[in-house]
Amino acid sequence: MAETATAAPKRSSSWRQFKAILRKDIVMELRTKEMLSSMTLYTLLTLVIYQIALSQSGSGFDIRLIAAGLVWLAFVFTSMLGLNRSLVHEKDQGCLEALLLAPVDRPVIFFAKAVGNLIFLLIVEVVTVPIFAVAFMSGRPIAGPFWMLVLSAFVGSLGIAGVGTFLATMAVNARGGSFILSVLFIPLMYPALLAAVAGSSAVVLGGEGYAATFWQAVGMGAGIDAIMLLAVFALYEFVVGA
Amino acid sequence: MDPVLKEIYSLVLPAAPYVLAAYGILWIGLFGYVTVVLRRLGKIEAELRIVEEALARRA
Amino acid sequence: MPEGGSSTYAVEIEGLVRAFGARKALDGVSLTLPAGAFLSIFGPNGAGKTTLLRVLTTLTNPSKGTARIAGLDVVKDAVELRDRIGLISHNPLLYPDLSAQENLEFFAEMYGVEDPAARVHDLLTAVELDHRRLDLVRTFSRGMLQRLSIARALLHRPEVLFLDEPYSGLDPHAADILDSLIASVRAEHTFVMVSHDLAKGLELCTHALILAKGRVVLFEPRENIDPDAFAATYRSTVGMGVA
Amino acid sequence: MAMDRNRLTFAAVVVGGLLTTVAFVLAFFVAAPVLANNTLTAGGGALIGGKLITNPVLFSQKIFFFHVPVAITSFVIFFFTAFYGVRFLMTKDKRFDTKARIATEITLVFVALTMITGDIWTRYEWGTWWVWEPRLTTYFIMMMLVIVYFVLRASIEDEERRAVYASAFGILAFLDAPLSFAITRIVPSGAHPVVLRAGGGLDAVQLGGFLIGLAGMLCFGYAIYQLRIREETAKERLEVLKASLEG
Repeated sequence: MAETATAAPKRSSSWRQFKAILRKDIVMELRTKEMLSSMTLYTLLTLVIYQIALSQSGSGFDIRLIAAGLVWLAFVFTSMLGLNRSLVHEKDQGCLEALLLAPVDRPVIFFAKAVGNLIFLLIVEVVTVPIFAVAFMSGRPIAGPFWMLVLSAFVGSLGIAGVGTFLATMAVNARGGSFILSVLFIPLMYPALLAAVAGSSAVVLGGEGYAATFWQAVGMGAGIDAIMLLAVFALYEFVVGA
Repeated sequence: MDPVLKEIYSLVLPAAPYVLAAYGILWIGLFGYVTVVLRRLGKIEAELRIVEEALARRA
Repeated sequence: MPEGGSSTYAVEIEGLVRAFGARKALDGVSLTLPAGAFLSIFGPNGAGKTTLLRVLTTLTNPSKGTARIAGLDVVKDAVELRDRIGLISHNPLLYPDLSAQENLEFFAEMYGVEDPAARVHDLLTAVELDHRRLDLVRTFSRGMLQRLSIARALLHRPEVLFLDEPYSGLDPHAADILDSLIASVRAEHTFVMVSHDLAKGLELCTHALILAKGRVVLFEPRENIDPDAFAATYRSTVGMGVA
Repeated sequence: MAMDRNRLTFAAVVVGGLLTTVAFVLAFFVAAPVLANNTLTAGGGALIGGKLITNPVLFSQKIFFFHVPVAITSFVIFFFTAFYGVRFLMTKDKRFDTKARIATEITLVFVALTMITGDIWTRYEWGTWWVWEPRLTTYFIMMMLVIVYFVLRASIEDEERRAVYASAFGILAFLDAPLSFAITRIVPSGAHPVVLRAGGGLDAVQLGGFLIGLAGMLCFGYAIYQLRIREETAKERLEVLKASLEG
């Protein structure tokens, strides 16, 4: 065995491979702007839908009650669009196969794709939240500190990116890819999304003991992320090779 | 009617149809499913015997 | 593992079975191929050619039996083995939105190629794509894609090259270029090619294999093969579907 | 071996039928239709059938004797979806995938029965067909996961890939169900009232009836599972034989 190791060409380290895949995804995205532009546009359209939905609610309606939920809803639908695309272009000319042929540990592929998706998702969130605030929250400030909002957004997005990357890997090989992705994604992400909305909502609404509710929700969300990410991490090797 | 008895039975009578309906649906559902499975099973096993006989004749 | 990576056999397959439920894609394939040989695999659709190739390239695990490539087991030593093999498929396996150079640099990084810039440059020159290296792969013709995909497969200097119907979809000119490219690297690698093209496959090979229903129908060195008899055997298997 | 399995299935049907009948008799004719911690507002009590009843009679509570066993059985069978999913991924043996698929199918039957019986009770007790109450919400999510399992299967062509994906999803779904349960309990879900009436306080007969009902329902679950396995095995064998007849 030792003889083999010395005779073999020097293998690339996992860290280098991780960076290479991530860099490749970012370069391709910056070049085509396929995901970012379609995701941002989709979010904006969702906001238009919200306007329609809320158009009869009257001036007395306090949007803050449902603001966090609305924003998360926009993220969920947008992220599915992006997740699907990120795997579709791996599949395009059999590139996923080429990746699997390379001496790379499967979890490295998973982490690189998931981190890439997380980055794109966060960018879309950074674009969406101010627009939502300007369009719907006119003059009503959020109750808690801003960093709390950022934290809950991050915890939620982490779960979406991780589980979503896993499910997109399956959906890309299924008939009706994006439909399958959303159908798998929403029930599976229910607990994580509920935690994310509860956390963000607590910050937006404030009120007595909101910090306790926030930490409880964010703690739950982080716990769920940990369990689900561990599970998809363990299962990824089977799914990506099938 | 005695007020005590009235209170006792007030919670029985309106609930009865709902509870009985639930119970009935449960049993119909379970037995229906088992019956369907048994019938399908019978059909497949009959077909299996035919094919096995055909194979035996050929061999 | 006494012979390590320097086995005299490039491919050793012993009782290989690949099954799911009652359906067997490979049903007890055994053969050995010396290093430096060129194996052509023929067989009707559903004969198990693709499955065999997937098992040998570590993309699928066998259900039973063993396969060793360059002395490395396809299951136990999969990760090391991937360093020693390359695949040229009818699918280019390239990213359309990256340039030719970026594609090769990316895969060089994945394989940990030493001095990647020089290696990529050499290969691009060898496949005559140096002048197009900054163009997106999306804009390439079928023949250019195939040349670039050969460069990608050769990046890490694999010992065994697998070819999955490399000629399908190529026009005669592109096929000629592919021929000369294969000829130019022929001496350095062992080749395993899946093909539908009987004449081409026989012309290139040192060994020929016919698969049908996941079993070996014929495995002979080229010099023992009479082309007409071979063609007849091949035709007799056509129409034999999966077991 | 196969004979033993068939006899066991038959026994499970008989025992299941017997136990659920006993549970039915206990629930409707023996067990007191009362809960210990509820008292009459009118005070005192009344003699009914020679017994002094001092608590309000809750007939709707009878649902507890069959609704809850069905629900628990659905969870128990769902466990086997994940269990056989893991077994399949470890061995890649098609039989385990078949077992996981059948377990999920029977989970769906029991989930549907739980939903229907529960809903009828909800309609009476809470006056509405549906409330987004934690337990209902969670169970709804579980039902969605079970349905989606089959949607996923139906959308994949390649047999082995279908089995791998379904196993992976089955495992994730089984992990997810308790998470949903925990989250709806811990994170307060808005302003709707807590509607659950009368909690615990079961006496020995009530508890006994419930446990017997549960045992009976589990026997049924097992029997149905074995019947379906037998059907699938026969179907697969039939296909193989037919292929060998034609080939």
